[in-house]
Amino acid sequence: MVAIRGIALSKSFHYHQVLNEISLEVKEGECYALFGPNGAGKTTLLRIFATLHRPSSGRFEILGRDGLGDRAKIREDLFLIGHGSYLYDDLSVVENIQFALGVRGGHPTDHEIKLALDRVGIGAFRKLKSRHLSAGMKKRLSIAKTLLIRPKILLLDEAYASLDERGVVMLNDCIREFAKEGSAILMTTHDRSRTAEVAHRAGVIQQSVLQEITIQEMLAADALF
Amino acid sequence: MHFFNTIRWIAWKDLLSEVRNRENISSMFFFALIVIFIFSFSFSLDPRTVQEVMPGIIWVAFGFTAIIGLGKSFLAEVHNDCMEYFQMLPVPKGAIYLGKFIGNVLFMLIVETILFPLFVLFFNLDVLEKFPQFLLIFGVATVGLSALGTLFSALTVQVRAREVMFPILLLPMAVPIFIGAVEATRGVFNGDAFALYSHWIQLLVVFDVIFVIVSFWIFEFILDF
Amino acid sequence: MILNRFIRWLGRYEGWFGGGAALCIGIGLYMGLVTSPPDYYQGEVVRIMYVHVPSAKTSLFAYLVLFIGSIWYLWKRDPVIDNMCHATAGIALFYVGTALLTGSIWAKPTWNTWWTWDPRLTSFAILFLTLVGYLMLRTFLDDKEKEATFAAILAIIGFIDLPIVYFSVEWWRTLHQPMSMSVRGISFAPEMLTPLILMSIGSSLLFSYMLMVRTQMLYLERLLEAKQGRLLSETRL
Amino acid sequence: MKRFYLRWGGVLVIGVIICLFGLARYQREVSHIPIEKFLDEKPTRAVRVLGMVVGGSLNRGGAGEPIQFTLSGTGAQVPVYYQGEDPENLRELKKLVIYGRWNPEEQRIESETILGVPNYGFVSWAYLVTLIPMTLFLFNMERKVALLYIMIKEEKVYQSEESA
Repeated sequence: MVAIRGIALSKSFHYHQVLNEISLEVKEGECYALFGPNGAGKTTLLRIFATLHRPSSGRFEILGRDGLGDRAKIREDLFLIGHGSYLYDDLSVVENIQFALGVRGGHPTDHEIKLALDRVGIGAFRKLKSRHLSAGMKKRLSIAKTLLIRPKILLLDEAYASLDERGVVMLNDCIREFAKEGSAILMTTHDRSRTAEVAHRAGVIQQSVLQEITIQEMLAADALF
Repeated sequence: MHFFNTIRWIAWKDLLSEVRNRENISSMFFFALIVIFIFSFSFSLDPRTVQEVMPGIIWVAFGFTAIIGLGKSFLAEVHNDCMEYFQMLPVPKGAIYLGKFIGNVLFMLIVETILFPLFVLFFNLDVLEKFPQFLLIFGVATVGLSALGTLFSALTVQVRAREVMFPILLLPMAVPIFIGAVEATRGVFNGDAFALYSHWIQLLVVFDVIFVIVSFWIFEFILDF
Repeated sequence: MILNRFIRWLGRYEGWFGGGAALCIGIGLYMGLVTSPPDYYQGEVVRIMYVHVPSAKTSLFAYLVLFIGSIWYLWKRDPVIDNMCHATAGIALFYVGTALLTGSIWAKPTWNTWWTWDPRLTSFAILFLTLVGYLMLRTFLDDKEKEATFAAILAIIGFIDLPIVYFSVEWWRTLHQPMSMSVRGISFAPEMLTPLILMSIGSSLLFSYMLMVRTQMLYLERLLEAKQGRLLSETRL
Repeated sequence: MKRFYLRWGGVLVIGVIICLFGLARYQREVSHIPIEKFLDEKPTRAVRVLGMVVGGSLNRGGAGEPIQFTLSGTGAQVPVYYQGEDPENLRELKKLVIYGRWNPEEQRIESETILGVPNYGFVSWAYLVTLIPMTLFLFNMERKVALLYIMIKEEKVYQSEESA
């Protein structure tokens, strides 16, 4: 079943066009990697799927639901790991997780939180206020939230940015697990060899047009982007 | 029941952060204290004048307090892109408004309860038996100020010159609150019967109801542009 | 360059509005200044009414347009409607300023003061401040969509606030000093009514004309920005 | 741009003409002279004279009878003989404008119309602060629109060397 379907999506920021009629389909249990030069509109596309932007024209569906009319419903199923860490400086790591899930209506037990934090490797910093966390640790914290929410749609913007080697392995591990459980994953990245380990399909956005390529082509192409 | 849960979590988060760093309340408190000092130097305070200008002084001090406190109330949300997280929440956005609003009303009331005895002390006011009336007036006026202030804080916090914009937007619109609160306070100071100033309290209540409802409804658009 | 159909439409009809406004205002001015009689009590000063009343009415109308346009924008999210709201706010500010200034000039010989906290004056002053805040908010935001949405929200809140301000100031005034300086009903002789109506129509037409020109201006500004902005998005990196 | 300047030149010319007409009308129908100047010149045609009714000098006859009073300026006085309807604003110690002609035999002004002191100062200010900014506002907008059309036409869409 198709999890994410974008049909002729265009986006202009007040007459300034960023995306031009982009169509995209990601099935359940599939990981789709988006490549492209800086400023090509990868993040914009991701943010449209995350319901952070409205497309100027075209429409999209998440799990068969209309992306504009049914926003409240589709938001239950998706999660974005983007540039923002969504943390509060004065709350500890555990409190931040409790809050982030609580406002969504989730009730994780302390044990579940501990397991998730241990898995992403920041279990030792449970009580630390989040203002002292480094960028990589914040990213790991976001991954921990994802592990607790288990969204059906996972959107990863600059998936491997600021993660160390172990972090990348751990993230790829998580992505494989989500895909096995039937989640759809859409990610943007620049690290082709890392992506090839998990991605099923890939596409390149260039000059506001999306072009699908195979994993082999992606690895073989030199200086494409 | 996600709705009430979200309200509760957001208010809890605000209170917890405030307990941890005490930034908001202490800056509000000391600012208002300085305002009191300046006023006591700038008026010749014989008992008759005090009676005349006291309601105005109290509400100018509280108004500045509101500007300092409410203006910063959404700063923490913008800091790590938490506004985006709120936008992606699968709950009505009005819940987020109400959560922030409750937190703000509490902060304002706490500061006002600390400040009011200081007014009594510095200006030798005689208020003991009129305490319930004051409580009522402070309550309704604070609700109105916070209703508008929370909304405008969410608007201006993403603006470049936010320290300037917040009072510029808030104060003209809050004119009915100031008129109503000052007149009702004057009535209490003069020892008038409740019926003589009750219409001002009615005005404040009407204002509160209108703007809590309107803000609750319109907050959807602030977070979902 | 492909221009929007909307702009073409404006270009075709805006001349009618401008011409009509010029005609109405010209005749109205002539009648108001020359043929209409001076008021029995206020003398020649009553002639200020012919510019004051139309600008006050038009500014309220402009604010209504802004309110409706803001709701329309929140509903449809069309950038041209946002341009229209932005244009309306600027023109409304201009009309409110004119109404305040002429009102003040009228108040000096009539009430012997430049300013009084009359409910009408006060709510106009609040309206003025709200519009200034609106335009400032727009200049201080970088994201165009945010700018449009936030401005629309502010306009809606301000519109709802205005009657409350009016009534609260009225209550406040009646409490503090009785309305001794209230506007005495001017009995309209037909010779006074005709120029007043002409000026009102002319002022509304002028508003429409200004709105068209200004909307066009803002639209073209954005268009130019976009055309320059394509430098970035179409360059290979 | 040429059409634009032609149009606004026309507006400017019309504005100047209207101003001149207004000024001419003001001179003809509204302007008045003080008493001293009037006594120096003693013009034979009817003019408007500004002065104050001297206290105690007002002598109303019976109904239909002419009214006599003295008009004073700074350091000069002149008797006035008025025939016509009794105006309400004719009171002692009040500033008035008398429209009449000099009668050299009787050494007095003979008048048939009495006017209030015209108060055009405020009116003209109100009209100026309305019309001049309005014109400037509109001029500025239209100029900008005209300029923008030209700029948009001239702005080339960028093409890199490589892709061209």
